[in-house]
Amino acid sequence: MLKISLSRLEELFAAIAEKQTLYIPSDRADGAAEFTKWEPGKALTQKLNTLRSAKDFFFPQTENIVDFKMEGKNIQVIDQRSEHEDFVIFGVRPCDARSFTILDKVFLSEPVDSFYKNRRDHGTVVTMACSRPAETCFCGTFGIDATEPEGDAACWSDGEDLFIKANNDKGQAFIDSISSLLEEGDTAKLDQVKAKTKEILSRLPLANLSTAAFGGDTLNEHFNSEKWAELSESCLGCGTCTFVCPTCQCYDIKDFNTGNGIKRFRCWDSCMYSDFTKMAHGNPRTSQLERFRQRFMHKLVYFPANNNGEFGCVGCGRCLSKCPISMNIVKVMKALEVK
Amino acid sequence: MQVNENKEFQPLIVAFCCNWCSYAGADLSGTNRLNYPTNVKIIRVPCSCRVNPMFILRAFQRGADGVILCGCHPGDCHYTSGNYFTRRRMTLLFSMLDFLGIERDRTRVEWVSAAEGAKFAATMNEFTEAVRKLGPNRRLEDLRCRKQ
Amino acid sequence: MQEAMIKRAKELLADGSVKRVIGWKRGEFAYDITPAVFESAEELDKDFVFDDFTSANVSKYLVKESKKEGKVLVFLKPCDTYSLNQLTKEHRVDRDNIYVIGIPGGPKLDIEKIKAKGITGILSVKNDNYTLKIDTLYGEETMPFSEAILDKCASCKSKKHVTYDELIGEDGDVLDSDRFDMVEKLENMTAQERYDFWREQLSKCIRCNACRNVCPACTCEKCVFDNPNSGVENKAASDSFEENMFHIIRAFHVAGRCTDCGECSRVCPQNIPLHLLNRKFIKDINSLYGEYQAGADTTSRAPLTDYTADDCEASIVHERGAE
Amino acid sequence: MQRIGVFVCHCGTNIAATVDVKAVAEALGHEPGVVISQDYQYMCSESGQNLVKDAIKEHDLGGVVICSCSPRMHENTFRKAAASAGLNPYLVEIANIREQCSWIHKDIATATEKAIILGKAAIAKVHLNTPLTSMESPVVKRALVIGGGIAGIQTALDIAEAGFDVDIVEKQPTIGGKMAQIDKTFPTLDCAACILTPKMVEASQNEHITIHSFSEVEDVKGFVGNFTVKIRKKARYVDETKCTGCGLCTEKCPMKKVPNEFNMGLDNRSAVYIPFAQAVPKVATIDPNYCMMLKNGKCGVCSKVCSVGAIDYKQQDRIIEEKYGAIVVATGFNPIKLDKYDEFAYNQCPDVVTSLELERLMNAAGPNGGTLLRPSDKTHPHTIVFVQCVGSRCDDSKGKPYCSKICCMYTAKHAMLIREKYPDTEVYVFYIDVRTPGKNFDEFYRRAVEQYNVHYIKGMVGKVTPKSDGKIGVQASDLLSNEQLHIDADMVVLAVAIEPDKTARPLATMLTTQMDTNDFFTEAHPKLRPVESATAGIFLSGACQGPKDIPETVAQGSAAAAKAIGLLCKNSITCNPCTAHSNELMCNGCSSCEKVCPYGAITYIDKEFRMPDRTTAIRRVASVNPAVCQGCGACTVACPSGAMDLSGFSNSQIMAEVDAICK
Amino acid sequence: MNNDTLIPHVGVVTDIRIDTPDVKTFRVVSPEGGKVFEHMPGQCAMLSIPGVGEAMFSITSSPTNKEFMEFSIKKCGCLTEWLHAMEVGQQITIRGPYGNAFPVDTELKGKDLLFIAGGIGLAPLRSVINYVRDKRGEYGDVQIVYGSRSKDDLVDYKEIIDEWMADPGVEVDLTIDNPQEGWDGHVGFVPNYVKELKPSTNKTVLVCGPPIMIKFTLAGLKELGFTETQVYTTMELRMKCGVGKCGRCNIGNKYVCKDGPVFRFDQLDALPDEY
Repeated sequence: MLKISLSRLEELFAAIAEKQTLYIPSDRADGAAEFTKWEPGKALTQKLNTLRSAKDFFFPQTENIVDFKMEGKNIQVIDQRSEHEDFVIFGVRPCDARSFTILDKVFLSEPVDSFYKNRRDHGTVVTMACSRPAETCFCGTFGIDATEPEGDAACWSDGEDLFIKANNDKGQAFIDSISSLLEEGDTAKLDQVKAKTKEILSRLPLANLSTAAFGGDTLNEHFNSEKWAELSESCLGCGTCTFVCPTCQCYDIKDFNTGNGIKRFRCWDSCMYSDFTKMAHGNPRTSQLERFRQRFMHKLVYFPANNNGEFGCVGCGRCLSKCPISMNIVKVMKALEVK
Repeated sequence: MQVNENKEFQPLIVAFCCNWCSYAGADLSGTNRLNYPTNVKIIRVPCSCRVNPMFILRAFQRGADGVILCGCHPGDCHYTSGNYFTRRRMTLLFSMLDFLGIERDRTRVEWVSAAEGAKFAATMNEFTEAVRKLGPNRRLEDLRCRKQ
Repeated sequence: MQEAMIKRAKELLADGSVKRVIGWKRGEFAYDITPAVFESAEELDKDFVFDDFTSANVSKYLVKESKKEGKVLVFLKPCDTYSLNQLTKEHRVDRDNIYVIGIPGGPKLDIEKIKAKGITGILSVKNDNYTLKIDTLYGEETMPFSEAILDKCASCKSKKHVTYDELIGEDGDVLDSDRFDMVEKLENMTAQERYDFWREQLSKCIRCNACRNVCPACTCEKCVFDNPNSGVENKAASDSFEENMFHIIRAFHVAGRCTDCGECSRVCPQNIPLHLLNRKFIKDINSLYGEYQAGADTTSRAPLTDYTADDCEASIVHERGAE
Repeated sequence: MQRIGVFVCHCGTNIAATVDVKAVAEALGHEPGVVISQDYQYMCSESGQNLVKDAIKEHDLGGVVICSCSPRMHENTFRKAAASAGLNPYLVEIANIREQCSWIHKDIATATEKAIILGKAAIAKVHLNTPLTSMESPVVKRALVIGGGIAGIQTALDIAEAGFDVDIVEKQPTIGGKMAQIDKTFPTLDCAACILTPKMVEASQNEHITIHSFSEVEDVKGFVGNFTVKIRKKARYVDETKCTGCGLCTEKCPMKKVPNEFNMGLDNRSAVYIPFAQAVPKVATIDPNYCMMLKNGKCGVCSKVCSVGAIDYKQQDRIIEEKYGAIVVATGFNPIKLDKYDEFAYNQCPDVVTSLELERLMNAAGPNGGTLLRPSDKTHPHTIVFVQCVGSRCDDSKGKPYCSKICCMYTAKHAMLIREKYPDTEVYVFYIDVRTPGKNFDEFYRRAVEQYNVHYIKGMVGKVTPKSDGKIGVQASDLLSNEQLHIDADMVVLAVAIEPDKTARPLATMLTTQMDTNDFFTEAHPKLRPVESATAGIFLSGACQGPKDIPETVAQGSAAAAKAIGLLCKNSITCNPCTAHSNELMCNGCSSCEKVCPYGAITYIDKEFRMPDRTTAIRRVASVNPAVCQGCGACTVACPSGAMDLSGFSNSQIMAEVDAICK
Repeated sequence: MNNDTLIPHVGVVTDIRIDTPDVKTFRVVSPEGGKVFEHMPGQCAMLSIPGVGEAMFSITSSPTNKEFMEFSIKKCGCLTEWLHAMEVGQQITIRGPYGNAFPVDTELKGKDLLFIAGGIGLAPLRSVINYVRDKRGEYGDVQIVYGSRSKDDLVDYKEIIDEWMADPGVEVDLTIDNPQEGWDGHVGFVPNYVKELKPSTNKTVLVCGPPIMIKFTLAGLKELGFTETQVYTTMELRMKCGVGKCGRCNIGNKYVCKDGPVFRFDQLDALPDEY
């Protein structure tokens, strides 16, 4: 496999950044990792994962859709779209890489969302295999192998070298663009690292979490479960889980009057919010129970029902560590799977 | 003769004036033909205590460079106590804006009675100059609203 | 302590004095504790927990729970009792329908501080004489208890319960805390430095509303930020202005009502020190209008609904030292 | 989207000279919703108003914007015009392009630009205006007069004359006030008692007048036309209904060492007393601070001697509650305390007296039976020095910044009376200015100088020093001859500044009326509404509004009465519809709004609601009494959820103005 | 870049008809003339006044109308109030078509059709009715049962009288809730009227109206011997995107904006009871 010494990462990043914008996960002032634009001197984080997911790259929290100019009775529609610049996201973890596949199913299905597609077409995802999973990790539950990441190209580290492999043409093109820095390397040590990681993965506290009790055909059973009341009773109805989640993609479309025209933008929304489904004459989901249920039913039942059994969760564990009251999909699954 | 070709920065000043004292004071400065800059645009409110901090933020968002709030002198409020509440609210709000690093001189409270037309004009002249010196509001503006 | 609490809760459930108990429920790991309502002795025995991680302020749940039929028992730490008092004062809870057992306060632990040490794969956390013994997937780790204390506990303002129906353990005193140190440090910076500081912090905001939804002072039936007619409704910051606006207005709305419980900063997924905004207001109120502790009582007038004829003028802000 | 008409006024050249009104009309015509935009010479003229009325009908307007002078000037004019054309008057907004634009700016281009922006703001606002309807509120046909001095008495008599019931609340045991203490009145020198006491009797006998003497206002709730007032009837330990005023008790009372406040403490009275012979009501009052029976239970003489059994040692304060349609404040004045004026030796020397004390010293019913004697040794004074402006027109914190107005005239009166009665007495008057505007006032003063040879000296008295020989050394400067003067006087009379009664400030709070920094009540307009307070239904009579002499006081008393009668004549009054209202669905019931409401207009009710999750809940919500609310808006900002809003100045309206201005 | 469904077209309101005190019908064409886009009966479009709001409305004109689209809109919120305040010539934005349609070319083909509508519920059905009338030969009998609160609240009254009733192949049965002067037709609620009319059970039913009416009508139809597979309805939920992505209008795993709004009752029965 092709490799480059970890000591030459800066060189590698410089080479990538020369051709297109490069984003890497790095540590910010408060210690948390986040994807930032690489500049000379910016180092790759040692943290397992970024605090926010990588979905922003393709589905940013807010984005302008279209502008309007109003003049008397007339409306002018101004399409502000333009081709996105090429960019590389380096160091995406296997869970987040899978989230793009899930988002693709939503945004690239007909009618295709051009905003998402524009970014997706111009972005190259370079993933990074995990070697130190945390207790909150449960990607295995959703069939993700943390040692064999998806993405356009995948990377591994054996502590000395960074190994890289293309998963598709886009990945290959990426590797070709930096091939001068790469050399063929022996993967013996890497295989040991992978084996060790696999062993740890098998010992994770959530390693046995199973999706067996869920899926499209369990709709009525789970929808009518009595457990939702207890599970949802302390939910604050905030959007933390939604906004740190790499697969949540609910959005709102809003207009902003700048005084000189209207900007129509879309922004992340959360099905946990009390006014998510509110309309002029009523609200079909008035209680937090219904909204809470919607979020988990969507991930565990509705999504697989509509997508050949694929679940809407990648087990990244962000909601586990970020929920203000520590309620999360794992607790929900464990409660619901008990008949 | 050339029309004023002065390219100096023209700040936008929003002045909230209470109906009973300061708005009347502003009228008086008009009656007495006391000049102050056209930069100042007055919004009439029943009492200074009607001014919600949201209005002040809104003005900055939409492109105001300075916001001044005028009311009756403490003790003279038409509604007895309104301006006392205003005073506390605005003191705390301005202190918070200062804490966030927003320039202090962009905000002001001034008590102007119905008889103080001269004070009104002087205050507006002074405030406009102070804001002009600061330059455009960049720390609390909404880029979407910036005029092209 | 946990045993004593469970025992007392069971007694009160058994004799019918209360119908429900609000406490904390253990989670999957050592630290992921969820506030919960318990309705039976079995539930209490199974899941009730009170330990170094039970930091959540459960007083806000009383807004809903105290209006249900039957009395509710709640375990409140000293800081939480301030929140309850404030809610009582604002008629947001039915105090007569609440039975408060005061329990000792923190310091509680912050799992993020443990993780920040690079400790991961955490399986258990034990407090061994103020040294934390942490069992992880990657072997055992230790760290001093003092280094993992939640920020809000590190600057604890009071160990005194300001309202309770009974106490388990001793009551403490109001403390001299250094909680305004950071505010002061910021005040002493230049405006540009302060601006840069807050821009960096507030630009992290993802508008998840966790701070608002956890805040015991934010119990509005309809928040202005959710109300399309309020003029400030907004769901996500589309511009840095909106990041500022949300936090300014939120801080202003709780000014004089915020008890400084610290939950906003604790729950912020982006580690924004939101409590500094509230503390700035508290500090200003204390210095300009006299010491005031929201929630210390249920009768005093809040600083923003009060005045004196000789209050300072707003220009005091301009006259203050450092620019 | 409203259909809006815009009308731009030239105001002759007042606006048109600096603002290009045609350009303004043209620019505003392009604003959203504007269906007609025109300019006119004088919008406020009848033909201008007709223009508006016709346009409303012709274009089916839902909103009107007038760009003209200040709304304080003609808002009502245009509202009425709109109403007569069938448009709700509150759908009219004024853009002030005269006082706040054309009159203050010189450059036509920028002034025009500003006028357009102001017009746009008004258009933005009017889009969000809602039709408002004024509420009618009934008027209680009864008035309350607070204070029973000459101002209060005059007001009460005039109101009663019109056939309305009126109550007088007087904190002293008798009505009469300061005028009862005065000896003679200027400029006619007739006896004060002779003209006052018949009025007092008239008041007591008028079937429409109820006098609550020895009473104080405890609490005022409500609003114009409908005040509810709690009056504390202080215990006088004498049953008013039984006491005949025979005075036997006052004679027999063994406790006779009580300083007599009616005579300014210059002599004593008994513990049970009637303030003066003509007191109304003529009823005895027991002073609990001195009565031995009340203090330590030993005595009871008055009870024994009272043939009608009117003495009641167990009497308690009583609170009565009455409803009134109008309230007249007539709380009067007092001389200021002289504690801070050591230079005049007032506290050291009994022969340094205030002018009011001099009135008592010269009064036939006074301590000396009308003979002017020095308080110290009861000898005739031969040299008397009057010091003017003691505490008046002060720029330091000791005194008052204002002129007390009456001192010049009463000093001339005193000087003249003394010179007339005791021609051997030399009278010096030290003054800063002598102010004598008023009918026959200057003639009066000139008589004192020319006919009675009173020595008027322009200058200030620097120091007054009591001497061992009983004389009083007066050090002064004569500013005209620029020399220092030393006069050995027998008496010094200080023309002390007057100030509002101390009870006025708390009363103003109860009444939610404004006061100036000197605690004088502020009139609604200094020229046009001089006897009304800014709070509807509260009127001002006499010196509580500012220093006044008797004729002015009486005139104002009658004027206040006329205003009160005007109100009482109405069966109902129209309320300001720009009031606060609470959106019950958003209200938290937190009480923040109630705490900042100066009118007590907000109450809380427990109300059952259908919640969005299809359950019902009882919630505490605020409710605004629109008849009480004056529309200040304090509550709208105090409300954290934004449930409280103000009609006519709603959050969205003001923000729309902000947006339009900042566009 | 390709068109994005979220980016709307401009439409011009060329005619406004006042149907009832709170319902107006707007005729919309593209600024260049002609229809903004083609649709099938039952499909919806997102109408918007930028800065005010955007909402989904069913297209009430028939696809067979080649000149314009029509929307019958009831005043019930901020946006609809603005729409009602519009004047002819006003531009709005429009995007779509969204959702499925009534299966006019498949399941409904050749069938006897029974339309049951209440109030503004006639709006989505009108598109089908006129479509069927224009392709008369392809369908069996057409019966329309329509009711409203009062005579004044009957939407499209003129068209009903002048065109539908005049159409020999169409039976129209009108009813109003309460007796009213000038009304000599049937009085009573729609579900009861349907039962009284006893339509033959070989008809396929299309029903739309307030939820409570639908509920009782369905019960009545079942009493008459209809099965759920014979009855179609159309739904309305909060919609933002119109393309099944924004996440709000789902009932179970079905998105009303994309998988609906037309559902057969047996399909609805399989979904959780969330509406």
